[in-house]
Amino acid sequence: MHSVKEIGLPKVKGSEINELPENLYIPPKALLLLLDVFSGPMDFLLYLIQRKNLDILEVNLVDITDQYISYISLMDTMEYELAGDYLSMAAYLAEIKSRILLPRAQEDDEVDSDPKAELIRRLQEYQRFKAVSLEIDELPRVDRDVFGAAAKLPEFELPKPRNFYDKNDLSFALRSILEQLNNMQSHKVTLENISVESKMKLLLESLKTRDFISLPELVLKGESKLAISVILVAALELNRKGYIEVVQAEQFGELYFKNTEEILH
Amino acid sequence: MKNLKDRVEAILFSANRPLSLNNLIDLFEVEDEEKKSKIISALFQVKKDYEGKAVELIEVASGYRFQIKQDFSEDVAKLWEVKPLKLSRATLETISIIAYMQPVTRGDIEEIRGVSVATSVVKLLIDQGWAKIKGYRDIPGRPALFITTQKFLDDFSLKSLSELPELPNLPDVLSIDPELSLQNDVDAERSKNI
Amino acid sequence: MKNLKDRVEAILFSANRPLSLNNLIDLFEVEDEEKKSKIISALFQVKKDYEGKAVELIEVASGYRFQIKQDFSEDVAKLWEVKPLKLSRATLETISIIAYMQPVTRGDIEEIRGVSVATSVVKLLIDQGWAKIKGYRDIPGRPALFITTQKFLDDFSLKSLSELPELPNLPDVLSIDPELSLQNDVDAERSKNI
Repeated sequence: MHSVKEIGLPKVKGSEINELPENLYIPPKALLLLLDVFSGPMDFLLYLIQRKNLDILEVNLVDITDQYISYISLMDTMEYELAGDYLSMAAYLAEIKSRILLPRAQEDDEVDSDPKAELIRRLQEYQRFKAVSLEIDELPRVDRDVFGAAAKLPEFELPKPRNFYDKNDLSFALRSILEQLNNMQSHKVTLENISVESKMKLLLESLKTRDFISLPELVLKGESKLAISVILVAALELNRKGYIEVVQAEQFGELYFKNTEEILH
Repeated sequence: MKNLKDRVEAILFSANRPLSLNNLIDLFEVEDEEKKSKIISALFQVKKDYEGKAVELIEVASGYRFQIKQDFSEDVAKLWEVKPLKLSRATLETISIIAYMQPVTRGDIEEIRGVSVATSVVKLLIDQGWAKIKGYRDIPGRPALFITTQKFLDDFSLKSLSELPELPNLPDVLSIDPELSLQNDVDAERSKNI
Repeated sequence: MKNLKDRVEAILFSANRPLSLNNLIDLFEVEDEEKKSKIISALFQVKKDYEGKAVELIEVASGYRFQIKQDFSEDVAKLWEVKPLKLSRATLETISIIAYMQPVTRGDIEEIRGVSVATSVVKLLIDQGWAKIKGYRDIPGRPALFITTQKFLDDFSLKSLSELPELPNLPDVLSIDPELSLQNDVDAERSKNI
C-alpha cells in the first residue's frame, strides 16, 4: 500500500519544503494519484494536518483550508467528475473559513453550531476508523494468510434423489458477469478531429456558389457542438482577415456569412 | 465402535467449512448432556493432538476448522497460484465502519469517510459474503441497513465481534474551548494580513 | 528454517489432489539429489506419523494425498446429506465459467470475474465432483486447467455440454484474440454510422 510518506514533498538541501512553490508543476494525472493514495477528502485533510506534525486541535483552519483548496484547484479540470467529493469538501472548508473571518453577530452565537468544532469532531471520528481498519487488515485472513486443511473424502453413497440443480442458473450467472464486462469495455470516448483550417476552406468553398450561407447549413450531419464552435471560430477568423462578412437580420437572429468580394463587384 | 475423537477429527477434515458444536451434536445424534460434553472433550483432545504439527484446529465464529499453520502459507499460496485479494483502503474502512457501527446505511458510512461509497466496494463486500442487508431504516428513501456476516468473522479469524481490535476512543471534544481556538485562527489570519 | 517434514505435511493437507514427488520438488525448489531424498524421507515420516489416526497418507497413481479412512464414510455421507449444498454466487459463477469456457485456469476465471477465486470454492467444486484438473497450461507456472465432469452433467440434468443454455454474448469473450475483437468494434462503429 502507498504510505503517506511516499508522497511527502521532496526535501531540498536536507530541509523539507512546506509550501508549494508558486509555479509548481503538477503532473496531468495528479488527481488520479490523489484518488489512489488517499481514501477520500478526510484522509487527505488529515495528511495535510499531520504533515506539519500538528495535532488536529492545533490546526489553523484558515491555513489548512487555503492549502487544501490550492491543491484541489491545481488538479486537472478534466477529472472533476472523479473528484466530486474532494470539491464538496473544499466548499465545506471555504464556508467554515468565511464564517471564521466574518465578524459574527453576537446574538446568533448560541444557535449556531461551531463549524470548527464540528470539523474537528468529524476528523477525529474518521481517524478512529482509519486506524482500526489498518488493524483489521492485519488479522489473519482466509485465502491470504490462512488456508483450510482437508483430506480426500472416503467413498460414500448418497441417497438417490440428490440435490437437483438448474442448468439455467449457469447461464444466468455467466450472463450477468458478461454484461458487466461489456459495460466496462464500451466506455470508449472518441475525440472528433475538426480543424479550423478545414472549416475555413469549407466556408469559402460554399460561398463560391452562393451569396449567403447560414451557420446551420455549414454543420455536417452528425457533427457536435464542438464542430459548431469550430465553424464559428473559422468564420470569425475569415472575417478578421477581411474575406467574409458576418451578417444578422435581427438581434438573436440567424447568423449568415457572405463574401466580402461580392460587395466590391 | 469407532472412537469419538477420531470421528470428530475425520469429519472436520471432510467439511471444508467450520463446523459448530451443534453441527457435531446433530451429526453424531447426541441427546444427553453427557455425550455433549464428550464431544467438547474430543474437540479439546484433537486440538491438543495437533499442537506442534503443520495443521491446527482453531475456533472461529461458525465453529471449528482445521487450517494450515500460517508459517506455511507461502508454500500453499504457491501451490494454489493464489493472488490474494488485496483490499483497498476504501474497502477496509467501509467494512470496519459496518463492523463497529452496525447496522449502518450507506449514508452513515459516507458521513464518516467524507466520500461516497463506490458501488464496487459494496459489491465486493457482498460478493465475498462479508456484509449483507439486514433491513431498511425507517426514514424517507428507506435506505438499506448493512451488517457484517458470520463469514466475515470466519474469514478474518475471529470468534465474535467482541474480538475485533479495539476502536480508539473519540477524544473528548468538549474539553477544548472551540471559541478560543477559533479566535486563534482569526488572530493568526489577521496578523498575517497586516 | 521450517522443517521439511512439516512443509510436506502442510502442503499435502492443502492440496486437495495427489501431489507427485516431482510436484513437491518443483514447489520446494530442490535441485540436488540429496535434498530429493530428504523429501522422500519426509513423506515416509509423515506417513508414519498418521498411522492409526483418522486420516492417512496414501500413495495413488499420480502421487501422495491425505485421505479420510473408509471407516468414517457414514459420518461423512451424513454431513453431506444433512446440508444440501446451497450454491453461493461465487460458486455458481465459477462453475459456469468452467462449463462454458473449459479448459480454464484459475487465472482465467479471476480475469472474467474480476475478483480472486477463493480456494474454498475450487475445493468445493472438486469435492462435489463437478470439476477436475485436466492438465496444465504450457506457460510459466504451469497453471492447472479445469474442466467439468460427467457428474456435473448428471447433477445439472444435462446429457452433454451442448445442452447448456445458449449464451448470446459468449463468442465475444471467447475470441480472446485482440485483433479480432478490435475488428468487431470497428464494424460495430461503421454499422452505427450508416
